[in-house]
Amino acid sequence: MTLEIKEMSKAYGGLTVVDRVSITMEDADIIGVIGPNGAGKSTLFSLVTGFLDGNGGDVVLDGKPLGNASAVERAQAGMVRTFQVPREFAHMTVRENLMAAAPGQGGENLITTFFRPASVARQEKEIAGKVEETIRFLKLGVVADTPAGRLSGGQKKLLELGRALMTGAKLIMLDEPFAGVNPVLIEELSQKIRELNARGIGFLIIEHDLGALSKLVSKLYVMDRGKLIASGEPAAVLSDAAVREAYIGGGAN
Amino acid sequence: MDAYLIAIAIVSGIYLLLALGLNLQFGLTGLINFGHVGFFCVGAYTSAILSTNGVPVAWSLLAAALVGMLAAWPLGVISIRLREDYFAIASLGFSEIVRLVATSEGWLTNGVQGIAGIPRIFSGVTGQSQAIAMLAIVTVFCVLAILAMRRIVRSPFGRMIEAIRDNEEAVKSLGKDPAGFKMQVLLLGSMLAGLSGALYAHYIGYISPDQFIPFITFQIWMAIIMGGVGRISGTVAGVIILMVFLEGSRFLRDIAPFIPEVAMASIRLGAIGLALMLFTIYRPQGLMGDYTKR
Amino acid sequence: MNLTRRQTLASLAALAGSGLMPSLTFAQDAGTFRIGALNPITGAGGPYGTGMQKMIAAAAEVVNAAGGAAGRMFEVFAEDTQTQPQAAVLAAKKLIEVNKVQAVLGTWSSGVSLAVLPLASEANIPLFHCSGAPALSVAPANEKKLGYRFQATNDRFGRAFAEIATKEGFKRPATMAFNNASGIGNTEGFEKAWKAKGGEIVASVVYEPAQPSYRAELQKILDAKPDVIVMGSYIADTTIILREWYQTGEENTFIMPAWAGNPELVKALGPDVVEGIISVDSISNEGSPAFAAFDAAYQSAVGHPGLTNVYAAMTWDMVTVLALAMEAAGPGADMAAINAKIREVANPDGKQVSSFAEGKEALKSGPINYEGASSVLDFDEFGDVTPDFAASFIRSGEIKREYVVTL
Amino acid sequence: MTGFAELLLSGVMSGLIIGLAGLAVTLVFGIARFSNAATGDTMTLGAYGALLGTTLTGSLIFGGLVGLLAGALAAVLSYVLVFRQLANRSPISSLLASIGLAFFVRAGLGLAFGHNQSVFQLDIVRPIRFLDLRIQPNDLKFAAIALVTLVIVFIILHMTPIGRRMRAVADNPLLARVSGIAPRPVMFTLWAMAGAVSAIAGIILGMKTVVSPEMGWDMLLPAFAAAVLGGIGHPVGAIVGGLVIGVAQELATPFVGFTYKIAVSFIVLLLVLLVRPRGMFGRVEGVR
Repeated sequence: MTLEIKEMSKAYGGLTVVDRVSITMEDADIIGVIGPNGAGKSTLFSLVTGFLDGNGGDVVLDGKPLGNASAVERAQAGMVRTFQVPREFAHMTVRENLMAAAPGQGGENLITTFFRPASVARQEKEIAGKVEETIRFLKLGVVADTPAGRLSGGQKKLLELGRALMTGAKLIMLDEPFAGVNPVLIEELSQKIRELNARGIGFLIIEHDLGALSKLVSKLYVMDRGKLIASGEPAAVLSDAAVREAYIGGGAN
Repeated sequence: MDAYLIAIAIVSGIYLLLALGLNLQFGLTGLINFGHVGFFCVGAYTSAILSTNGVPVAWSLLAAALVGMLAAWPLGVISIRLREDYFAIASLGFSEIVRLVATSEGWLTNGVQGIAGIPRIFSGVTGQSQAIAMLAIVTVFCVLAILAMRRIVRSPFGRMIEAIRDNEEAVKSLGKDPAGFKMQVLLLGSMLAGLSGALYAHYIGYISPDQFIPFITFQIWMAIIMGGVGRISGTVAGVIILMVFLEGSRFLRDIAPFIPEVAMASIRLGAIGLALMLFTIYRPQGLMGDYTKR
Repeated sequence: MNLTRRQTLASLAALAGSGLMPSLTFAQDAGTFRIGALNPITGAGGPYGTGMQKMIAAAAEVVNAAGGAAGRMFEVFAEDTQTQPQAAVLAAKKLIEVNKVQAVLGTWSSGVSLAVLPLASEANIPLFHCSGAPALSVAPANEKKLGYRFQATNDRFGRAFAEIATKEGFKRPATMAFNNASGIGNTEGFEKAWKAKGGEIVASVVYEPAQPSYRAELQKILDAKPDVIVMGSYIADTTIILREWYQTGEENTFIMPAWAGNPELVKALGPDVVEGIISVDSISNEGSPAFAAFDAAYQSAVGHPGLTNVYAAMTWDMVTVLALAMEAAGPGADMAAINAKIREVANPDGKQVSSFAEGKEALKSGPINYEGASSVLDFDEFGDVTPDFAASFIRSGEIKREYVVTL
Repeated sequence: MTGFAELLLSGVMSGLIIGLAGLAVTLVFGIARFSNAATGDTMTLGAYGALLGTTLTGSLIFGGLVGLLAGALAAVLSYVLVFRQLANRSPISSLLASIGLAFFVRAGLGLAFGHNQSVFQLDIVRPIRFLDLRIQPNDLKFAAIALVTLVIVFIILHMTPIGRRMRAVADNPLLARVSGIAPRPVMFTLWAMAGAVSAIAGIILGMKTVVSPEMGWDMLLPAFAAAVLGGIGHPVGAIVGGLVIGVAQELATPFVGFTYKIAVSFIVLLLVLLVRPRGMFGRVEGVR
């Protein structure tokens, strides 16, 4: 799935938070977006995924401009995001979280719930099977029946990734997947992303942790104060003077 | 004493139907409906108008449930996508409009005079057995509604609405539109409210617009919040607490005659207010506990 | 700090228990007669309910002090209808089933009375009420003829308004009604009677309560240049409307029911604004000993003149009439016997009496006719009273009755 | 034509009261991020405070100040005792608690003052005639008070350090979400301001109408509508919103009749939410 972000912009009153940012992404690629706090990365994510209305710009997915498509429609088109602060369904178990993410469930309306219980049960069984696979893949078996609200930060990030996988997304956008995650798990998470990428799923990743990210991505974009200030191969970008200035001057962690 | 207890049980059942609908909407889905009494009103009037015009009560009950549900449709279309507290205000306004219509459209509702002489259910029997028959009918509806709720909670639909309650944005990010689910929940809850209203009309025998004030809605809110949101057992417990509380205060007067009745009424209102505050602050999960799955 | 479920349950159970305990300790005593005072303490009837309830208690004390009704002492159980039918139904069931009351007195608002009357009838006990709706007179509501109305019907009030408007020579009346059964009942009764006389209504408005201003409503009325505005209103809205009316500088007159045009209104607005208002009331026998007794009791219990609460005068009468009927029926009479005596002790052709003690004494020598504090109290076949009406004019801040209208 | 102008005038007066109530709603919403259903009963409290103050001192102005302080104090207390505890929870918790608070306050006032109406003893005078228009001297005073209130709120928000901090909290949703940690003086000032504004609305309403325990609750829906119409969190917007609703209610009466008049505020509210959810002046995000 190819993604083209064209001249995305967002302003609050006089303050431009995202200023004509353009990013292109090939099918099944892994791209990183970095930048100091307040650079507008998360806002850009929200714009691309339709969680915020922008002031100009467009997103083209597989050659089709998305225009005013809603967040739901964008997700249905195969582009699924995670959140910087994980948004697990806190009162539901990990298994239920994953079940809920499966697309096209016939049982998700009241008519079938009451009048076609047999077909619903059949589909539930199918979905449960896929959920087991996902749990195994993400090694979440120990906590499968724990309410998601009680998971650790890293486990929640894994769960969000799992939910995105359950939707059958072709392009997954991860918002700071490594933040607050211990180094061992970061390595494991990176490994999973590579494996998934090998199966044809593209990733667009926002990150602070340059070390882990630069090993993962094929291309890095750097944002500062709403603007793209650099892009290219990770190594080249990281040695760029403007980037170093933005990071050190911007007081990154 | 018996008849009084039966009366309380009937009213409790009527409240329970309301509370189950609200629990589905708020407890399970996170939809803040402050206009529940509006659909209760629609149901009461539908059944009262039909049955006083010769339609058999069985049909008028059915019609009340359907019309109650249909009345929720325009509210849903207009405001289901609004942020939660905006929907709350919109629904509150909606119930007030319903009351105004009942007040003003005299050709349909007999206006401020109200509708008197609404036939009882099972008009063939009288006295105590009439009350028992009424209680039986109300109980049957409550049991059916509880069974329906249990099925919903255990279904993929139930999973989805609980996901919406826990995090609506995350649901959207998975490509599922919360609005559709909320709409269904609104309609089903309103259907129960409509049915409840019809039972109320046939039980009390007389309805007028000023019986359908927002305070009724907030009593039900108090019930589900005290009992425990999102749990069916909590809803039942909450309604029992509400009734003990509303009716118990009458008896309090008998043991504490130094409290003037006029103060009692204010105390009742104040206690509902206090309970709402204290429970939201100190026991947000309600009496029956957290709805987290164990 | 979150309470555990056990803590919460325990404290609630304690509360609930303390509330329910006493219900198990009731016994019937042949020496007492239990009456239920079912009044609108809160809700729309709030301004009157407390006074009504206090007068039931006060009148019961008077009866008890005179040795009780046919030897039985009154015991009063008070409840609040909250001016809501549903709350009233439960309150009535509690009074009837738990407190075992043998009469329910003092419901107010037609909605409440319509809901309670069937319950009282089912239990074969009488309901004395102060509601105006015509439906309360007849079947199905009053099938067993146990409902007695101490208040003139809304319709009768309207007819009295029309008589007064004719007598005062008004040509261009307009009406304003509070949007409820009583408010509209008054103005509709007026319109019907006025049109029957060949008159014309220049404008009419029905308004919703609780608004910051009624100027638009007034505007519509005043644009028609009425010489009198007939009100079906209550005290709060009347206060606001009159203030705004005065501030428009118009000069027309008002005819309104006495529960709006009362001393409290004069106090709220001052004598200038209310000058010339015609306040219409079913006759409270202000000169009569019954009213004086009520007034004294009301003054001492509530601290306002008895005139400010016509319904309290009615509840006073309710207790007295009930006691007299019991006295007339003799010791140990059942409810049917007592019910049969109600008209006998209240209607004409008998020695006029104005208190329980007086009536009790007179009953020994022949029939009596209780002349109440609220009206002369003569019940027709439906249990309705048709009192005479007084037209009182407010002049220099004083409400003075000028003449009496007989329908 | 005169009739129209008079309707307009009466709409403006109602609108100012609705607008002030809306201002209190909008202030709380802008910073504490929830719809405060206790606003109406804070109004009632203010009116009773003023009534008590007037009776005790014999001066309307002093009485008004007492009412204002009562409203401010009650609001600050409600923050300390209730809403601060709920600052980190969802706005729904605060909304529910505010309904509880509203009932509690109303019950308390009913206990303290009874259910009979009370009135402010204002001089009732015949109107000033201006271009055939009848203008009430008292109305002019009320309008002046309302405008002065708005100006003071504006000055506090825009010209004082604490006001700037308040606006900073209001402007940044992220910061507002954690407003539990917002500096205490900011929240105290906010609640005192909201309480005082409610009280002023209540006092004016009480002076124009009558004072009873139920009076404030009935103003809640129009107040919410005004706040939403003006753009939630926008003080000037709330007043303008109130004016629009007040005027719309009066001018609509020839078409919808008087009984549906009070539905107008709700219809306006729905239309705004449908067509322009951010209100007349408000920011874009956050409604849907």
